[in-house]
Amino acid sequence: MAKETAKTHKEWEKPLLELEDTIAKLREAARREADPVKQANYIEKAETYQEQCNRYVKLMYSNLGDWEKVLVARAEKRPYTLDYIQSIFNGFIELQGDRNGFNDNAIVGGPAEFNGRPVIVLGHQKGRNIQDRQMRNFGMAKPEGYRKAIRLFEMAERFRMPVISFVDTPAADPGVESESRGISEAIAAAMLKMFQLTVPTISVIIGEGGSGGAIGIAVSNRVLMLEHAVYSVIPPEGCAAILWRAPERAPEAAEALQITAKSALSFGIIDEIVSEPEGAAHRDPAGASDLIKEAVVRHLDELLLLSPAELHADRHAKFRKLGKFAETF
Amino acid sequence: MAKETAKTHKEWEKPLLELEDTIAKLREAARREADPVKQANYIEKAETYQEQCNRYVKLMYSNLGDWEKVLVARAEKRPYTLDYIQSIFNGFIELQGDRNGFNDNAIVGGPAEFNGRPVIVLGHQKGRNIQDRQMRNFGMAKPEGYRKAIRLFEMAERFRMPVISFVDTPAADPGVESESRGISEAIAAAMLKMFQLTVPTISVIIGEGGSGGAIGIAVSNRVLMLEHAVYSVIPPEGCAAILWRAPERAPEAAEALQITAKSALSFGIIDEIVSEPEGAAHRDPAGASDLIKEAVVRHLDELLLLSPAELHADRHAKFRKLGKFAETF
Amino acid sequence: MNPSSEVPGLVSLIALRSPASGPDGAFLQCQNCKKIIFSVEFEQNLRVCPHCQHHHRLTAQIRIDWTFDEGSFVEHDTGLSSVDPLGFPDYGKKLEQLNAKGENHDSVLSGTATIEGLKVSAAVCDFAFIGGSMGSVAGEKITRALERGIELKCPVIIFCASGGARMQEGLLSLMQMAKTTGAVEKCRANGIPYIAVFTDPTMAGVLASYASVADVIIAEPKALVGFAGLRVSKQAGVGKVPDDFQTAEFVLKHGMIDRIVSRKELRATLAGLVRTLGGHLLHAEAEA
Amino acid sequence: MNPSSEVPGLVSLIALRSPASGPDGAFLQCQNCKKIIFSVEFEQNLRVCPHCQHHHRLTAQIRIDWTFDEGSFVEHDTGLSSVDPLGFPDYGKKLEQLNAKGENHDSVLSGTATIEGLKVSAAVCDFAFIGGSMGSVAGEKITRALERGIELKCPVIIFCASGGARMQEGLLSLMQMAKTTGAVEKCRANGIPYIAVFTDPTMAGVLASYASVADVIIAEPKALVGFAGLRVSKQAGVGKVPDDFQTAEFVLKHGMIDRIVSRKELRATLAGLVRTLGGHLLHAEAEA
Ligand SMILES: [Zn+2]
Ligand SMILES: [Zn+2]
Repeated sequence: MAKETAKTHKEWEKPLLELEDTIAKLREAARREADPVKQANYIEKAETYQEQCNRYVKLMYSNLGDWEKVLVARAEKRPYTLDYIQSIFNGFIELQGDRNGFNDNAIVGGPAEFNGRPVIVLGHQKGRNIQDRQMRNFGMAKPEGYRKAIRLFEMAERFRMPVISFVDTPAADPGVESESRGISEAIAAAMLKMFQLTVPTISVIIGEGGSGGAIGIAVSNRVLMLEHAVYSVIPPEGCAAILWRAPERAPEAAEALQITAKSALSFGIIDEIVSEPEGAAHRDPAGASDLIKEAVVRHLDELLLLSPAELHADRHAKFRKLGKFAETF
Repeated sequence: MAKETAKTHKEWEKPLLELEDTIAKLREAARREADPVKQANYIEKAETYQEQCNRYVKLMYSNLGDWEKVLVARAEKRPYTLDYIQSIFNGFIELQGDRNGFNDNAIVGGPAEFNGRPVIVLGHQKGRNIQDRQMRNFGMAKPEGYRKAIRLFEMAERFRMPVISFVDTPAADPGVESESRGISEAIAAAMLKMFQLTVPTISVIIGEGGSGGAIGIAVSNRVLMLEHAVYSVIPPEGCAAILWRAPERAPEAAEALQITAKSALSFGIIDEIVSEPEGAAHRDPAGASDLIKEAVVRHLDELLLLSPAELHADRHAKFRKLGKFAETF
Repeated sequence: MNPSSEVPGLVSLIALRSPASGPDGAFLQCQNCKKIIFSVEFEQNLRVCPHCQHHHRLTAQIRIDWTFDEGSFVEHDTGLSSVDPLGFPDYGKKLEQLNAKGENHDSVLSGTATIEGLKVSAAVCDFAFIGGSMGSVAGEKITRALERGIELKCPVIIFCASGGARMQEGLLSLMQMAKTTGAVEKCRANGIPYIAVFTDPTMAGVLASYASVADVIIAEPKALVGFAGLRVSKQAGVGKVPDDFQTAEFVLKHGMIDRIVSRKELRATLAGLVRTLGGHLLHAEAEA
Repeated sequence: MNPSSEVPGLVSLIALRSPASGPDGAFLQCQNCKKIIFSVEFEQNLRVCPHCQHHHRLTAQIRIDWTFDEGSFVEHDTGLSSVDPLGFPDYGKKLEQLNAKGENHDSVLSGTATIEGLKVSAAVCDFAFIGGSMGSVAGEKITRALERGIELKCPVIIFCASGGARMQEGLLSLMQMAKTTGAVEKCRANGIPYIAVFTDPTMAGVLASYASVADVIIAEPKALVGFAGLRVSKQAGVGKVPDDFQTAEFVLKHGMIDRIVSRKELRATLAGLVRTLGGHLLHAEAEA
């Protein structure tokens, strides 16, 4: 099955895209057609195809395999952090810099209003076009990204603002520059800072939850995950390379690693799966935004009932209990 | 007077050094001389010169002019921070790095025992020989030096250790690299961190207290200053260059700026002048160490009677009141 | 080809730094691109050159007028004036001259105001007064402005414009770096947001103290921002000096400031920050 | 010219990573310089090559013997063992095999000990157990070791040696990064000093969590220290890879660790840190 071994979301969605293209052409033809009979014919055909298309979308997205989830989570058209900030928040003011000599564009953040309340919102940001993607380093943050996040966390603490983080990164940047400025320390220090906070914190895995790069800004009181997002300790390609010296066996590795929202929920690692609209977030960004907003509002309202000390203790307790092992006494 | 316009301490001390050289030669001649009469003659001469030399030392150092203080404070032979750490502290373990990608050798520090008590000690470090001087960047710290200091301050706070800092820098490093990594922020952040501390802090200006580079690690409950150290908002050369476009008029500028321990004390900027042995610290490093230790022990004992909150408030109050202005209502 | 040399009769070469902006209908010359600007347009454009977007320096008073709600600024600390504690060459004389000219607010104006209806404590440096240098009076006013934020439970906005410490007050001016930074620490401990705006120039002792430890730092485009004089930096540096060295753009790239904001968007940005970062203070006030 | 090829009969090419160091009188070959070492001398020299000073890897048990006061180490958390939560290919089998071999402490040994008479909580990674990888058991033991420091009011020493997270436990192993870092935060809040020693190798998920946020970080000479595999870093990097990339020397130069300490000075350095940074705990104890 070609579907099973597609390497990109675009490739995997190809039949659907072709069908949509045909529909668009039919509708265009109908629009230009003067003869009402021919026009009705075009429209009828378009509608038949549209029904078929809708059925396909439902079929394809209602039962995604693990590897397909990876493709969807990485989809070029999937809404990114700034899209959700735009649609869910008001008056966002981006703040920049690590105050140590560097600024990273793979993590963005700043104050904004959420549901009428000032919050700090931040997240990994991938790029849309080629230049943007390079400028954002494909959403792979360098140490200065995590240090910017730490600054924002400190600001949130100082001004009693809840923190909402969007997670969407293939991994932290693994280059020589990142190593030389301490990418490991930056990730660890960001996690440590998140543990220190006494304000409500909520993370939403919206696309790729890639390993240390993800957890670095995801140590929150509540961790939500979009239905088709993935969260993994290692990219499936890397896992396949290590296990079988065959990166092309990534789809198998994806299954072995259990990277879906459903398994993350079953292990108690996330608190809730946020449904996506039919055909996934990229086919209805506004719908996805509404669903995210509803879930975050609900969790935030719950957390706002807790005292600062309770919020701190709650977050510690949440992560303290994660892990599966046997113990004999 | 040649004395007045000397540009280095070596130049200024030249007559003394020549005399000492002569004495050394006479003593050596006496040691090698077989004829007891001639020998006695050599020894007698040496002793006469020695008395003369001692008189000179007393004379030269008992009434140093402002510019002479600058020369003495900058003297190549003057004990540096690591010399005092060696002589006054036990079991010093140097800790390094800013945990942000850089390490600076112009500021050194770490835990040690002082008078039987664990403390954090740190300070600017100049170099003795050419390579060492370059490695230490002539005691001019870069941002990473101040960020290392911040790490040490945080450690002191966490583990309830008093902080003792030695100040000895011409200035913070003003180069392109330092600007690009935020030397200004680093100095300001170090001062801010010192204000946050709730442990006793004592700074000792041992040589050059050069402007922002100095105050960055000198915001302490008690600020002591060696008798012949200097403390200034701008190097006299820089001041002369701005005022008169004549850096060579630095001696005049030194007087105008009032850079001596005596004036710092009169403005309430330092708490005590620590006397130096006759002929200044470099002629008796052990004696200088004893005098510093005695003063620091005394001030530390006083501070140890204060609670953490009192130490914090005391430091704020101390700096809050500095400044001279008129106010009408 | 300089238009001013072509039509000299039409051009009024008023120094753009002076508070007087010239009579209506007069022309001015941009300090950066040297092009001619109709002075009414220049004022309407907040003294930003319509040709090259150069942000010309503002006086403290104009800054206040264009930032805060109309008539909302109330000056405080007006009784403070500089003395000459060291008997420094020519300093006393200079202070007398400035006093005689009615320049009696020293290099900082401090007070309270509202911005989009939100209460703030504010301080504005005046570069025209001895290069905006920070002596005892400037340090005291900045410190009081920060403390006033704590007292009134409102955010603090400081517009920086300074060549650095005022060397004529010697070590006392160095101590203002510590004093003002201490006040910032008190703001932090009390949850008071503090926003700094770096205007041209923000240098040396001011940059290396209260300016750089603001919660949020905004700069005007092309503002000079640096620690050491360019000459000193060049002497010290082994490497090449970048073209944008010591500009707002340089420090933004190096993570030392949050944003560069054009003058016409500055007021709204400041109000947005005051509203969000200061939200907890309004909330606490409403509950009290 | 390799001496071992000259005198092959005399050379016992025992793998230096194995716990058995070979019979007395045997010869070994340095893994780094390939020179011949008399095995008794090798042991006396704490498995540091007398020719090139290469620090060969130690087992967790030998590390304990050579660091802490004789017989003072008491192992805790011995009942913990790994399960196969994902049914990951071959993982269950591998665990069974290791169990059968008596390798039942997983990749971390945790316990309490004294060093120069001073009480500490300790954990030591064992690279021999699935590359010292951190799964649920390792994460739990590190967490307990840190918590034990709080409970017993004593400093914590952790010897790191790990390739990273244990991917066979999927996301659960990623969560150990957060869990262990949370325990470090609790130590900080409680004034418990935590000292990490980076031994060869300290990588990836371990480096990017509890290892890097220690109060003091010491590394053994030449230890491999890095976030990503060298191949990945090289692919990602545009610039040149430095010769000392991902070594203890590299991270020291880049300010990420405090000191490189040779094995023979390690014990004294650790004791000195425990004595000074933990001084307030002894003081508090004496007062109680
Ligand atoms: Zn212009
Ligand atoms: Zn060797």
